[in-house]
Amino acid sequence: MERRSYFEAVNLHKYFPGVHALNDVTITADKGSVLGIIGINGAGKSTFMNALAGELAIDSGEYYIGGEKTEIRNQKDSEKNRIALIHQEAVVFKDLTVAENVFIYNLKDYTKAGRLQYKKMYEDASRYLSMIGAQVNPRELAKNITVGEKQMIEIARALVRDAEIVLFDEPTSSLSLEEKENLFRIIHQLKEQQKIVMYITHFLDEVLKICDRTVVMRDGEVTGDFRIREVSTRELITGIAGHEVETVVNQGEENEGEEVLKIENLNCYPAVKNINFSVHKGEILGLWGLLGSGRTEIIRSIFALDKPDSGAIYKRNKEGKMLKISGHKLLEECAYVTEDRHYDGLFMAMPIWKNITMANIRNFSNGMMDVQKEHEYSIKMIEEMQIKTPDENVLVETLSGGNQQKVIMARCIGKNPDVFFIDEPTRGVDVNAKSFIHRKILELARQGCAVVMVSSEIEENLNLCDRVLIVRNGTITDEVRKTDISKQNLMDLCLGIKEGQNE
Amino acid sequence: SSADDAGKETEPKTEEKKTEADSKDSASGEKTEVTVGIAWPSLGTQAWSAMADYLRWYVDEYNEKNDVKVKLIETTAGDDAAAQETQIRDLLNQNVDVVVSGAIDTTAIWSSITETHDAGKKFISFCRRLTPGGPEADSTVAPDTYDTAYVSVDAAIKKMIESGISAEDIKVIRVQGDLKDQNAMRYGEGCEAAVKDNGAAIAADIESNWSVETVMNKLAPTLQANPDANLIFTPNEDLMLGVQSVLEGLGKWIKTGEEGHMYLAAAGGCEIGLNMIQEGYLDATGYENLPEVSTNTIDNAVKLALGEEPGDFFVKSEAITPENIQPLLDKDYFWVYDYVKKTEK
Amino acid sequence: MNNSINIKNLKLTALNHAVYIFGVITIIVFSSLSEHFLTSTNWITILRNSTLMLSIGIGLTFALIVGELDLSVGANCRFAASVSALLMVNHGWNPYLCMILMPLLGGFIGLINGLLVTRVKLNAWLVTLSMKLALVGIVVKLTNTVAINMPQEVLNFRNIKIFGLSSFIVFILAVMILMQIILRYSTFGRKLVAVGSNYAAAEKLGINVKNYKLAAFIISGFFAGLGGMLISVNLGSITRELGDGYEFTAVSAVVLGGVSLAGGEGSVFPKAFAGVLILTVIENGLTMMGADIYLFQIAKALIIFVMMYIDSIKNKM
Amino acid sequence: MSIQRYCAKKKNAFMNRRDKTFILASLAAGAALLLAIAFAKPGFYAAKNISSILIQCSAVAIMAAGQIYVMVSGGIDLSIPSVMMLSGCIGALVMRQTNNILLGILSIMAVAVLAGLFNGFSVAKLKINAFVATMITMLVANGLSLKVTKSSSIPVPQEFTGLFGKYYGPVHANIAVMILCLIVLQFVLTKTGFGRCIYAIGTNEKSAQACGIRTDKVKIQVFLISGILSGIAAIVLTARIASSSLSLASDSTSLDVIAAAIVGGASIKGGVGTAVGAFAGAFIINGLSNLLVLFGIDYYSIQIIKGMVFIFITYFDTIRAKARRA
Ligand SMILES: Nc1ncnc2c1ncn2[C@@H]1O[C@H](COP(=O)(O)OP(=O)(O)OP(=O)(O)O)[C@@H](O)[C@H]1O
Ligand SMILES: Nc1ncnc2c1ncn2[C@@H]1O[C@H](COP(=O)(O)OP(=O)(O)OP(=O)(O)O)[C@@H](O)[C@H]1O
Ligand SMILES: [Mg+2]
Ligand SMILES: [Mg+2]
Repeated sequence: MERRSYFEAVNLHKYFPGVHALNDVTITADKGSVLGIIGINGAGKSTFMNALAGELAIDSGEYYIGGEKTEIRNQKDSEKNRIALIHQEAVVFKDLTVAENVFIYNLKDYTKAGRLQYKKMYEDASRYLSMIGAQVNPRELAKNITVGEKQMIEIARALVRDAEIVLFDEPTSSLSLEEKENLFRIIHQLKEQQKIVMYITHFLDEVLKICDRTVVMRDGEVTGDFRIREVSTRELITGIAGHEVETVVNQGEENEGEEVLKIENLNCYPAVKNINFSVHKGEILGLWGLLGSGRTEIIRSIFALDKPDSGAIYKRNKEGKMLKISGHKLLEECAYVTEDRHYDGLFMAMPIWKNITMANIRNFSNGMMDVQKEHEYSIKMIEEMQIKTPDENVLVETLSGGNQQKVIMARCIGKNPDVFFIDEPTRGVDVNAKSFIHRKILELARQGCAVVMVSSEIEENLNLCDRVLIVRNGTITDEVRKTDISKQNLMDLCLGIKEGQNE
Repeated sequence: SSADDAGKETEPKTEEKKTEADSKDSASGEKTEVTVGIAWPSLGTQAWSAMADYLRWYVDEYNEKNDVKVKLIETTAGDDAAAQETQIRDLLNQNVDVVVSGAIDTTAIWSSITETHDAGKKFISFCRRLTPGGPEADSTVAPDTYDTAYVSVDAAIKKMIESGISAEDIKVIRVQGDLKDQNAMRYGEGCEAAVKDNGAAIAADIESNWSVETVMNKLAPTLQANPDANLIFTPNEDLMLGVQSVLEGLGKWIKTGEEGHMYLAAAGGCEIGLNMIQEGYLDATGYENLPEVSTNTIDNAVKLALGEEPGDFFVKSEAITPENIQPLLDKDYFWVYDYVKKTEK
Repeated sequence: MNNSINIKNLKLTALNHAVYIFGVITIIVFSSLSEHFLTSTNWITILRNSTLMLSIGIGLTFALIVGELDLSVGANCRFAASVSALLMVNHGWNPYLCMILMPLLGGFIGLINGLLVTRVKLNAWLVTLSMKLALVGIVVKLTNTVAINMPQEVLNFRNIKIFGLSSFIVFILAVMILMQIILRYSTFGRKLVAVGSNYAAAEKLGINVKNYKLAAFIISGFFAGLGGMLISVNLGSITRELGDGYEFTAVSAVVLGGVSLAGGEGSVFPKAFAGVLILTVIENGLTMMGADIYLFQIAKALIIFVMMYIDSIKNKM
Repeated sequence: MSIQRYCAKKKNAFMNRRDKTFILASLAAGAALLLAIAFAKPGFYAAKNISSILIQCSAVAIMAAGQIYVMVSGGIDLSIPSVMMLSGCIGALVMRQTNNILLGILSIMAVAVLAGLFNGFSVAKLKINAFVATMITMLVANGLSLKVTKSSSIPVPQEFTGLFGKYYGPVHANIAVMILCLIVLQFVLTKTGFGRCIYAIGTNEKSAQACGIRTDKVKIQVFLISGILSGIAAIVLTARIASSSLSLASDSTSLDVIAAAIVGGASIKGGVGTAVGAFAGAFIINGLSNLLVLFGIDYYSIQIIKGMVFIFITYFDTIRAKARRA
């Protein structure tokens, strides 16, 4: 058979226990093009890329690169074929320096007489990093840099390997606007250098912006193949979800419910400075700011997860009095969706059902855990959230990224809190689930729950929030009421462009 | 009653250990065989393994010469008093006539003695004086560690006084074996008594946990803090190796009689100590005749099993010094050399 | 406001070096309590006493760096030393050869540990714990618990002086620097750190994680054996208590110095070295002051506690 | 092959052929061994002997259960045997002074609770690494026991021994206490919300915190439990051997307890293990020693064999871990 494209993966199959993760997948790509891979959570996108990167072996199927049949069984094969993967969660070594992280494959090249040539290594690392516009000190330890910078390390690694095929697995989900632009520029560069780029994302605007072609996956199969020039967002959405997906918008009137939570003078060196705000009943309050502006830290110090230096928190109790409350106690009473599901979100080695009920164990126990009830409840949530899994006993670590996020949402929604803190509610989830989660948040607010939401997606802020607080450098610089919320306004404020908002 | 059903249950078990031939006539019921159950605390030191070996050899010898055959069942508790207690119960379950036990805890052993007596069996305390106040052992066979330390330190101090050092100027560094081990503590007490009786004084204590390395680590600073110390006592001779290492480092490892000699006293009478005495570094050691403990134990066990009352036996210690060692060596007096010869085969 | 931030900054910097600061304070306290403490003889003693634990600590640091604990180091030290000593004393093997054999034997035991952990995929704690039991058993069977005296050839190393220090002290200090260079400046060392700081990631990137872990176990065993070699020079004999409880002392020493039990973080110099040295200093100072033997352990433990507490404050901020 | 069948096969794939043969072979070998023992040493199966093993493992099992609680929460407690020893010694002293059993038991528990709280506080509040914190407690407890007993052993009153160290009908009080403890502990660990929290903390402490679990509180409670269990073990043990002294716990007891916990299925990394596992571990260790002693094998050979058997047993655990992942 004649091979038409430079890269072809033909009839790939991959089975996991109870899941047919890749089902007869055939994907081709040409040199100098960017291929988008989109699809609902658990469609098998990451599995496909991991297989290419040699991190897992497919059960059957063939690869052709440059017309030649090749085997990709492990990382070595993948390296030989000059394939590089930029992971969904950046793979870095926290105790190594940035430069060492970049050259982790080629440390040998920098060894002279058994000793690493750090000077040369740092120089080269800065060169590669500046090539992709990353301003990171190559001498810094990787544990001290931001998520975006970690990703830059991975990209630099791909450059160092001079990869022909560069794979991106949801690279933008934790990048700042600037970093995003930078990334797109890099992808463009790669394209011009006649490399093959494959790109997984849940943001369709990105697909439209940078891809030439996109395949759509669903339940392990390729269900669509679109040329970007000939397709609209709407078509893509239907292609992914199988049906139309409505955009959820907070239509409610600006309401002035009673104050339920009040933060006073919260300080936590160095990231959080002098925070004062209050949240009202039934309100969705957005915290908006650039990445790294300290929104996560504000929430963490409210809960005393980072010990605050000063400050007081008041919460309305059942009798309707505002009482001072400690961070830990508050955390017990509220629900909190964390930003990083690996680090402080999920219990990876536990089954789904235990994860779903963990936040409100009390509801499922009266002296003794009611396991039956837990299972029933988890099955209900799995159906409702459309978590793709064989059953509720599956370990969370085997779920796809988006499905893991859904598990966390399910857990917190199930707690039925009166104050709900969400950090990045829809990171990595597909269009379907996104609209579901949005609907859920609105529903909670309508029931009188106060929602504090941190989201880096500007649309989410526009569509959902009743009020937005602008966070810059760890302080709240401004407040935007519902009527004033607009894309332009938020962008200007967070960048500090508007006059008089600076501290 | 418990003894009765132990007898029934353990019927097939009597064919324990050692020789199959012996066990056959034991079924007849006459006292032609004495089963001795030994609960060792642990055999992790040369002294203990030597005593164990001598005991076994003596049993072999004994069985050749006598009509009454002795059968041994041994257990080791690894220095765990609770394990020893169960092991003694296991021994009683195996229907031994006499329980010999080197008590790990000389009070905890009371319950085992009671149990032994309840089962109508006899109990020998091996190498340990039991804490008074509880049930008593039918016989105690032991070296006297207090005495061993006393004679050794006494000999060393006498020698110092002889060579012109006044008693008040004698400052002793006392190394303690193990604060958890009551026999070891008695070495320390013996040393203290000898020091007091001679009008000298203890300048410092070092806790060693029986570890030579610890002695080495702690002795140097102790010597620096007590520059006037002139006698070091260690409760066994292995520990002297640590002392040697430190003194060599300080240039003070000097033979007796020469200028700058540090007086040394130990306890044991094993190879290391005897060599040091011969070379003239060690001034005195207390000799413990361990094989005698073993042989007397078996003799007493048989007597007890046959209904006699042998009483206690304490092996007396004597001080070995450079002055009196040669004739003893010529007599082949020391058991260590014999032991080394036997075990090397 | 600004002021308090400054203070906090200062505090953080201080806390990052808490162990060293505390070490210096300890030294000052001890020297004021005893005029013999701050003398060169005493410091040579301290160095000399720390050699064994330093050797074991170096090896253990490598094991801890890849995120594993080796509980067999003490027994391994005793095993390697005893077997070699037996060969040289009872079987007339060349003493120099046997000296070299000690670390190799230790490394061999480390190899077995490592194979069981990486290839058979067993729990490292239990593997090394079992190894400890087995090794002690074997040593007792082999030596019959008799102390073995080293021949003169071995003891001579003690008398060779370099810069006024015994050769074996200089030797271990040099080896320490070498190992630090390997850990810090070689591909091998960096990959060990990589494996320890993120095992899953290293696996993903196709680093041969198993072999690096294996290597760490071999190194840990090797240095346990080397410890045996040092003690046979230093002490001149191999005795029965050698190696007892070293695993705990060594772990507490290197952790005190700042090597993390979770893997990835740590260095041979200054961290492991500082830990070992501080522990030796505490022991030396307490002995010199003639601390009550019954309270010795308690005093030592409390000092470690205070240090670990100060060290932990920075984690809370 | 149909997908369903393939998937079904995959689901069992965690047990590859090698593991399967291993399990079958070792089951066969185990059965053969047990049978062989029945012929060679029928005494091993005698009720008396089994009960003797149970009595001997009771204290270790109780302590190992405490260790398992700590290990499930992701920590380690090296101080358990030392605390047991210290509380036993102080309790015995108090009983000797006052001749009041109740006061003795109270002081045993008081010491144990204090030690547990100290451990918990150091780990949870002061954020000192558990290994180091409990080692400090271990050193202090050892030192204090030395100090209070002055190396001598202290007899406990007859009534106390009679209460906890004697047979009630066919059952020894030690066994009864052990079984009672294990039932309660197993229930709390696997069936209650508190137990679930312990597993959660061991699996991912940060996540547990974000779920609103008061991790520091739970950790303190866990160490408290392990302290209390040390106290119970002290009661059981001192009653059985009728005295308290420094030989209640030897240096290796701490490792014995850890070994029992790991053999019983707990992991140093946290998040797995059951209280019943502690019993299984303790029973296997003691049963094995007992068996080897019956065969007249000496102590140090037993240590060697023990080491090998531990390694053998953990291999099962490895297979089980694979099964859990699949
Ligand atoms: N190691 C594993 N064991 C079992 N099942 C797995 C494993 N890895 C992935 N799966 C399953 O394979 C399916 C495909 O997962 P994959 O990660 O490829 O999805 P994805 O398309 O990347 O989804 P997302 O958009 O959420 O990242 C999922 O149903 C997932 O549960
Ligand atoms: N002022 C600051 N000084 C030092 N480090 C800071 C400061 N502000 C933020 N950081 C660090 O920058 C990193 C990114 O911050 P963080 O993730 O909190 O930002 P964010 O506003 O929550 O963004 P997002 O939630 O979108 O990721 C964190 O590691 C944080 O510790
Ligand atoms: Mg994915
Ligand atoms: Mg954030």
